Amino acid sequence: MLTVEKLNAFYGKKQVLFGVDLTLRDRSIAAVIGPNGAGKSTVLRSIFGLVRERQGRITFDGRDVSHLSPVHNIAAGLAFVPQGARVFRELTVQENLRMGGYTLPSAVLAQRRESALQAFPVLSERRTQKAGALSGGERQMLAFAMALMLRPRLLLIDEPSIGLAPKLVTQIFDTISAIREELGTSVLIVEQQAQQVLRVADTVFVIRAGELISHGPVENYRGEDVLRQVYLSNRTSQVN
Amino acid sequence: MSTSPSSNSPLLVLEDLSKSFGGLRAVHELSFSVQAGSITSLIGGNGAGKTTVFNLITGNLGADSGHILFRGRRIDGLPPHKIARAGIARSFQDLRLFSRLSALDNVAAAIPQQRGESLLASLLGGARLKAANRENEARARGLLEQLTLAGHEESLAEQLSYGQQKLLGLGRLLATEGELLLLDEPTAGLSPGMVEDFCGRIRRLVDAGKTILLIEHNVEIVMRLSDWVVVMHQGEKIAEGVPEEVRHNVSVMHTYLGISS
Amino acid sequence: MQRIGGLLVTLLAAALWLAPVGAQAQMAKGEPYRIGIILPMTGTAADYGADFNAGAVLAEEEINAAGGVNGRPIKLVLADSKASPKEGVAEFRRLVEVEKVPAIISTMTHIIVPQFPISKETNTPMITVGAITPLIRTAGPTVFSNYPLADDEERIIAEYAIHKLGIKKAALIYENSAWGKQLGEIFSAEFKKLGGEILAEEISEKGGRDFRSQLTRIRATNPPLLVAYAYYGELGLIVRQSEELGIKTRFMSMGAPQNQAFAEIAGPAANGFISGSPRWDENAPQVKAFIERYKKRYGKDPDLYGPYFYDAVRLFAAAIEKGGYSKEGIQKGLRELGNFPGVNGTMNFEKSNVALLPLRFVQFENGKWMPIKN
Amino acid sequence: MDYVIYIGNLMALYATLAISLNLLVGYTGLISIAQAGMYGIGAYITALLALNFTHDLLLTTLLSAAGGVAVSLVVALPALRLRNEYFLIATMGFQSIIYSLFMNLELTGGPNGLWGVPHPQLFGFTFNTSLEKFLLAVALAVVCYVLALRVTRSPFGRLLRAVREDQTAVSSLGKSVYRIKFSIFIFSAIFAAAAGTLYTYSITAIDPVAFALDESIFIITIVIVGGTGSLNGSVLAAVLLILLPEAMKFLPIPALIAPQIRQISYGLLLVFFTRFRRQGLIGEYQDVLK
Amino acid sequence: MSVLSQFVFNGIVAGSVYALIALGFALIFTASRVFHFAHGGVYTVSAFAGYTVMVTLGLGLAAGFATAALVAALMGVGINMVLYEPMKAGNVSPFVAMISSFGVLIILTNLTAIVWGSNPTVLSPGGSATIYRLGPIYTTGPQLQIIVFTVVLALLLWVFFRFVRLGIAIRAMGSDAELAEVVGMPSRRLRHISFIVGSGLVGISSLLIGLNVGIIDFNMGFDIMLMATVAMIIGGLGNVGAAAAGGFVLGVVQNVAIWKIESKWQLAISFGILILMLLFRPSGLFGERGPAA
Repeated sequence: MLTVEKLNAFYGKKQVLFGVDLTLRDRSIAAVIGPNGAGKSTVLRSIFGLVRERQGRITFDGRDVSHLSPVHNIAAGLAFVPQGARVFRELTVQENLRMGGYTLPSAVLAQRRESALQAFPVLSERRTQKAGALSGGERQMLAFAMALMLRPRLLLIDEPSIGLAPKLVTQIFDTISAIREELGTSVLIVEQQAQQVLRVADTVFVIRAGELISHGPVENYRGEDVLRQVYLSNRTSQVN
Repeated sequence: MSTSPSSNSPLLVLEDLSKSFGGLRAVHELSFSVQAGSITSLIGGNGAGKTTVFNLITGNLGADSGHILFRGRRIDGLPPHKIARAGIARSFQDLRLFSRLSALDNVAAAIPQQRGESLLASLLGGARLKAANRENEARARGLLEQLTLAGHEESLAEQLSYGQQKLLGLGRLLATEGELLLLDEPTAGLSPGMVEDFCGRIRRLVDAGKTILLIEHNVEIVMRLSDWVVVMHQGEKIAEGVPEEVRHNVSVMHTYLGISS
Repeated sequence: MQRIGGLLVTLLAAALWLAPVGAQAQMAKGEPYRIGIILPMTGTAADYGADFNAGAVLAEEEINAAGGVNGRPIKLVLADSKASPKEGVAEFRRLVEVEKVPAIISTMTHIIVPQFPISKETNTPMITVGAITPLIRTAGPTVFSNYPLADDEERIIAEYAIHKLGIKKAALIYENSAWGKQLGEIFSAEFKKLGGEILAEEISEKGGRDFRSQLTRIRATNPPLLVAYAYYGELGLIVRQSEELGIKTRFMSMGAPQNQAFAEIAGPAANGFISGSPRWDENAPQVKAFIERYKKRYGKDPDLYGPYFYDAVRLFAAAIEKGGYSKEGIQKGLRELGNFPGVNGTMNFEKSNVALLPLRFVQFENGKWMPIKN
Repeated sequence: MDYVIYIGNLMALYATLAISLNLLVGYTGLISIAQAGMYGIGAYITALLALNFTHDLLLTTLLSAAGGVAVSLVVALPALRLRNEYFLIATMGFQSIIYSLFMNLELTGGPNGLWGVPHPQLFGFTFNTSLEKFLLAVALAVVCYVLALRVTRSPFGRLLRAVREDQTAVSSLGKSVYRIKFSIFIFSAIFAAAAGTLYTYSITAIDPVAFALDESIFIITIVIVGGTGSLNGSVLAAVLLILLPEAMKFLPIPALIAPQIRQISYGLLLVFFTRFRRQGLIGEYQDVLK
Repeated sequence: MSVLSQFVFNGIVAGSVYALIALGFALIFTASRVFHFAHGGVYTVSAFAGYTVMVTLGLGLAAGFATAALVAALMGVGINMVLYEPMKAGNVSPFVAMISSFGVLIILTNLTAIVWGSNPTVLSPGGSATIYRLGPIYTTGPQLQIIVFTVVLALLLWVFFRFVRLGIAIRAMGSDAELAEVVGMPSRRLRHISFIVGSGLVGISSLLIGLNVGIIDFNMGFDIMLMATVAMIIGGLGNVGAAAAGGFVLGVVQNVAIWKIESKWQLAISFGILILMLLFRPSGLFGERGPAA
């Protein structure tokens, strides 16, 4: 459903991505892994239109979305969960959910908000609290819930594990898995902690220094040695 | 855990350093030391607190508790420029070049103890000032040349390519004559060829008597360059040792790579 | 076709509107006599400028309509001091050197004082209007004032309060400007000299709109008399806000409130307000005629100083007629005018450079300033 | 002739004020709108000295400069802790407080200001014509320009621009950002105060209005129009912005609205240069703060 | 005691005026991060536009207020379109927009003087206000109206910012502009709306304040903007309710200080407070975030 061809991205003069290709099947979870600073987040941000200096072709459901801004990507069925459990800290949980569904008609919005609160009981308990007062895990849940308000067909998630305790990380990835099961949403997820994401992903893309260095079904990446190679050894290694 | 790589007294010592932001423990009871003439690397995932450690060392942040000793003298609590003058120079992840200054000025600005660096001296002028300026500029030119930036002296920093900007950042760092260099991701964003070039330069710096503390994501480089590696996770040190040791350390696999056996 | 017709009508109307200018030119021919006038036209004191200019322009128009001076028209050259001394000095020099005016009308104490040396240097006669600083008296032979200075005016007002009203205690509020401060301080000194006591002394900012805190301080002293020196806008608000704060007192000031806008702003609270100024006797025929003409031209009553600017232009015109169109001639002419019939009374510069007019006290009653019956 | 000389005198004074402010705004990235306050400090000290003690040019200038230094210390100590717009708003606060002091202290004559300042003397010579005073103002502007040029071309000047670009990086090089900012703040105040001295001598009577907030805004307008970071630009813009309203007086605009039209054109200049030509007439770069 | 209570009340009246101006100013700042000094110019022009319809044309109070609000809203959004939006797109520092805004203030002020003259214009004649006495405190109808209006408006804005999607969105945009883009908010349009609402409010306020004072004049936008800035800093930047509260605090402090200090120092006191706030509590009395460098 999503294909990315020859994606280059720049921050000012600095080229961050060098001809990255990705494909994602419907209702699948794909993981983009790789060491820090490899440009993983930039892949997501470029797809979503937050990085404006980008080249290459991105198609979603057969439609060219290469040059769309976030607003239009949302309309096309994408949603993005940024890094760092980013929520509107000065807004309450409920308000954040409302903002997540900013583009929806109010009746739908109210109904979706209720179901979001049901789906995330933690949030329901704290619906009138400021998001800034939530714990890191709760904020990450809220960020998911916000993105899901729009019932996107494709969810882009940027490093959900950052700053979270291991137990919470497990929970987060279970949630992602559940989202796919229940809502049929495809997920493209960027993660630095490989082990966890590999538990839920179907496909894996490995990025290093802005280049795609390997990709394949998740089974190929399950061994420790493979990962060690990916992360710790020189860049020419091929996995599949 | 193995012992330190050499028995000399360490150049830099961090003792039980802690720093929180609000409720977030960015650095927690962190201790390690950096031996003179070595390359020590600080690794860990995003948000592990590495850059915070740099900011604590350079005085850009004040520690909540703990001490930092440089050449056996406490430097925690000193303002950043005094720490820099004591001999600790740093580079920044986002370079922080003086964008609209020429390459030459970027490097020349960093030369320590210049005559004419104070308002009064610059007003008074004089032949000695001129001579000193000439000398400093010559030095800056020399550094630019070493960094293959000859011919770009008058270009504004913002006009250089990213790779050149990284080199310029290194030039500025070297001009400070600091003994301990803190490098924050020196190879990030560089082409493979340039990464090699940088590694070579870093090695040569040590040969020339500098000491280096490195934050680096490229583990391969870390393994190749470092004499000593400190691994951080969520503000705490979870392992340290020579590269091979760290590579096989279980808890590093566990937390840093997210591999839970 | 219709649109072109409309355009023609508009043009015709414009031509008719402009017609009086042509008519004037028929009466007064030749190179005009130029008189400089420096007013605060922009900035916080721009309301002064607008009123002052209105008075002066009326005189210009009337003189020219009546055939000018020696058959030649007069022309006012307006300059903006922005109420800033720096500009005032620049404009004075420009008027003298570039615009070649041999006479200048200027106002506001802090503007005119730095102009004195230039007036002296360039031997350019200036008439100051409404700038009440006693410094004018000693500013040299080129500086004239057709309005009494504060040391005279405020002394008489203080005397009036003590002797006529029999009030020995007063609160004082004055505009925080050179003008207001001098009026206030001279009144205060004279009032104390006569055995009076100042219960409270407050300032009001020019352009200020909320004087309640100052008035609340004044209210605490429960004064039988509140002497207020401010221009009519602020003065109206002071009276109005006094009433709103429940201050029951008698108000007194110089001539600033004798103005229609003041009456509107202050409202009935101004009843009993006593104003002393060298202002007209409304029953005098020439005064009635002037007010009529002014109202016809501007659709409102003249302010306090407008008639003095009107007179200043006429004084210069008369001086040109008498002494000739030169700096020396105009100075000489002014001194030799004898008893010049100003709107508000007879002016004479024979002995002093300040025209002394007697003060007249009026009281506000039901929307009008009425002579005080004694 | 005196009119032209006087206008020239103003140009020279404003060139001095603009150059000294440009060192803060354009070189160091400190957007101050307290320059008229510093200018006023010099003017008032001079007037008080000349009226009561001495009208020796050198002495009054030096003491005014000392006053400028003292006041700039009071302003700089707290204000330099703030950045960008907050520094700007703090200097606006100080500007207003200084104005309020001029307006309300007994010492400064309150709204009356101070009158009758005698002509300045130097080694027995009295400057009593407009031309002589104009030459003094030009001399000050030249000294200010030359010293400013020297400063900006020195290693210290390099540090000023480095501070503008990135303060954290400057301190990481072992240079005290605070010392750098502080020195230039004082330097700037000295020249503003000296301009105040000459202003007092040329106009002989001063009052608070001349040193109000709009005066500060006018000076920063000169800097912006000329180009932040360009000394020549400041001189050029001082000449043009003093000349423009004077020149407009010769245009056939109805007398009653001409003054407002001049104010409007000044506002339009501000908008034009901030919107379409941020480098100013001959400035070196677009934006003071990034 | 009676004097003090009157001072406090004076402060509340003055504070409600500051609050009214600060509300729109802060609303616009929240959405666009611009110190919109031209707000003072919009305030002035809209008051005169309202005056023209209400008094000169005699079309009544409602028409006057409607005109003032409309004129103000159009001017506000116009300034944003022509000036701030292109600057934002060009990544210009807020300082430049601030200076530009000063320029617009100068232009609007002098245009008003040309069109409506520089004399104070009487909006409500003296004696038209009913005077009330509440214990030791004297007040008038228009004063009570203005206080009630300010409180109601602050409450309405509170409701708007708490419960209306648009209001929450504007807060969200102020809190995190990039995240606002991520969830698909039309940022440009939201800023336009903020300018329309903030300016429209100042249009209404201008007539209300004019009716209370009695007169309006071309120069009234300058001082009020200085005070609104101080109010916003005292209250806390980027928070509309805090700015309004800051206005009240400023008004009360200014007036109560006069109880013991000579009134001529009122301005200096206000700016002294400004500087103390910037130094020691940059996040304001009621704000959450400060001007962290």
